[in-house]
Amino acid sequence: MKFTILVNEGPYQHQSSDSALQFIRAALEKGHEIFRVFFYHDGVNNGTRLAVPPKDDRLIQSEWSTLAEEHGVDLVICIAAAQRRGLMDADEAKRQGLDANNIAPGFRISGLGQLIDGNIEADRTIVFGD
Amino acid sequence: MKFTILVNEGPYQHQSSDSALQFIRAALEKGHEIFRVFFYHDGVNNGTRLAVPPKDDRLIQSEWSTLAEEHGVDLVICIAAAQRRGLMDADEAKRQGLDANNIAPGFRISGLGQLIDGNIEADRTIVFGD
Amino acid sequence: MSKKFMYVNRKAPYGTVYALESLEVVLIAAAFEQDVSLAFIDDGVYQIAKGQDTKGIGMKGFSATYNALGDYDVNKFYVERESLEERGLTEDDLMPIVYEDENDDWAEKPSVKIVSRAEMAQVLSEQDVTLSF
Amino acid sequence: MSKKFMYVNRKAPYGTVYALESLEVVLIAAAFEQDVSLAFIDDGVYQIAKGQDTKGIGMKGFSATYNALGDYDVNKFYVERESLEERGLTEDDLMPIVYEDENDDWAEKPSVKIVSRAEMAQVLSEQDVTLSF
Amino acid sequence: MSMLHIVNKSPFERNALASCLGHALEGDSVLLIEDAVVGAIDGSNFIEQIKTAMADKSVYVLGADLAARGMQENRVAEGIQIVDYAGFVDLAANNDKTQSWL
Amino acid sequence: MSMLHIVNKSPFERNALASCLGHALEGDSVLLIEDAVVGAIDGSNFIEQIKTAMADKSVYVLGADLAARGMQENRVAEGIQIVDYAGFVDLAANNDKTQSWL
Repeated sequence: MKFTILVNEGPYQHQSSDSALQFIRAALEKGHEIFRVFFYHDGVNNGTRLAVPPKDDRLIQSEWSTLAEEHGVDLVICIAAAQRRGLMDADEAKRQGLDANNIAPGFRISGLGQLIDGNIEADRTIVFGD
Repeated sequence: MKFTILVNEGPYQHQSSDSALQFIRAALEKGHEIFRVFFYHDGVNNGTRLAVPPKDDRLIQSEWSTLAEEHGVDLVICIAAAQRRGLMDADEAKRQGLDANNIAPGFRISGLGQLIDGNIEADRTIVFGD
Repeated sequence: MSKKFMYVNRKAPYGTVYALESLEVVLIAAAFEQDVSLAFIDDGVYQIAKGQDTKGIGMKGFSATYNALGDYDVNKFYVERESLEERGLTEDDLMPIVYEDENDDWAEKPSVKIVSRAEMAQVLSEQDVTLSF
Repeated sequence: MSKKFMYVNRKAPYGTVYALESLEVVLIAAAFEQDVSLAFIDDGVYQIAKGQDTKGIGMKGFSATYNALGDYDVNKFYVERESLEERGLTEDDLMPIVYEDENDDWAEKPSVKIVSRAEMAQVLSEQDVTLSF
Repeated sequence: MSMLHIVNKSPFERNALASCLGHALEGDSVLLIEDAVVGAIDGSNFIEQIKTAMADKSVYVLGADLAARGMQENRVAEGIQIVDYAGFVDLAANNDKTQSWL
Repeated sequence: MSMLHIVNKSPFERNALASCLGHALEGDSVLLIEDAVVGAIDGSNFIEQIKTAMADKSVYVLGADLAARGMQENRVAEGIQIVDYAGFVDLAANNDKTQSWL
């Protein structure tokens, strides 16, 4: 079965990122397909590569990158939500005249159409948020 | 009267940044002193310079920088909360071996002691959050 | 492939960004030519309250956008009667959101349908994709 | 200058980061030699529930830290009786948090004091700085 | 030694205002801001709790947040005082301390 | 055409679970995750509403979230089924659709 996952909150502040990661790993283990993970609202903050949490804690942002690398999961950050909150890839930073970018490996920035497309293509959409 | 302000949520997602800004401007207008604004939890995300919201919307992060520039308000971001969430200044980024930083002008990154110190020095502490 | 999309709005506007960013999704969904409905439950009814004036809080108001949704064939606004009543509100407190019915000589019709909680439960159960923010 | 600091905890742990990051503030406040109290109201009582096991959710547990606070002279844990009762909990569900009383030959004493809602209101009113997250 | 209690959540969505009213003391002030302003509307299910509290406490609501949510000032229950941000600052200064019920 | 309702907020803090139970239909399933697991504890003020719902709906609770909050499985009210993340996935797959009550 194909799942699209929507993540509406940033890492650490709410458990939603952790719950989504656990759900996705369990789904992959059972042989399901994760069609797409879409990050909206503060969820875009999952995609930063500048996080350095305490050594004895999990690094949520890296866990997403690992998921993309090992399972080819499509991690899409909403561009409008990202612009409000300061999550940038190299192209978008350049286009906006900014001097830095902060996106983590495995994430891509795109439009809300990618969410709707994911909802249409997947058998189920599961929403994690506050 | 001296106020210390604590902001616990990031910009846009919750109204807390907007409310805090309105409170601070009204307090300054009345001749009160803002001893410090401390950003904790997702509040640290107020301090990014990479945000580019729609042209017809407010740019909350810049409003903070303006406040620091025009009124000398001390804007302090909690280092531990910032590390979890990927908010970095040049020094801290270098120390952590990161290739970029994203802090906005007027903010500084420091420890939680700055919050307690602010609570002790100010006549009132006002908390804005979720 | 067309699916029935339901956007469930249960939170007041402006205190959080969910109402605004939910609306941005609805606008995009409409462009995908899906069957789109909106549910206003609990404090969500405040999203379509009339007379919203955001000057004082320094934020951009976006309530006019709900009225523009009719042009994108988004004209099913289900509002829960019990949610209004619990808050001391009536239908008169809501914006008069309308659309032009292309199957009825472009007659102007109301987009808002007030339903009971039981009817809302039924509407929610008939969707393919339910998004909540 | 010493002030009376109260940390009000009203949310369950792990669903949000507030409990953990609140604890980090308490540890720092203790180093400033202020008079520090903690209030556990509403779902906040779950922060000091015993037997917390976070392996299954992949998060770091931090409940042991509450027990270490006694070493920093943080030993006033006010827990609201009504909040426990509403949740089907009793004092037996809480961790046995203790401190050593330097004024009583280092005798081990309980840090947790169960108070009524009325008593809690009184305690809250006696503080100089009240922080809630 | 009066306290200003600040509540920013709708009493229909969260227990913050109920918890606040359960702990505020005689002579205290309660200010409703952000989404909490919907608790001030007359005829709502929650208004009796606020009226009870007003027997010995003062209740305020931030006008700018009311207007944003489409509520005219005449919708506010009698006895609740409407303030602007300057009034919010005064309340914070004139009470001895503050507590935000987050 | 059954629905899986997912609730992640404590029923003592927010109205999400109450609103969910007011809209779930016969044959639906309700899964409590994250802070919502505290609603499954026997003897709590909220448990009667859940027991009423169980007359014609199934209620589940995520075991990992229970354990994190210090609650042993024997504290869960009778009739509520404890699942792990794999069980969460099965519930999502075996119901026709899902709704998160955020």
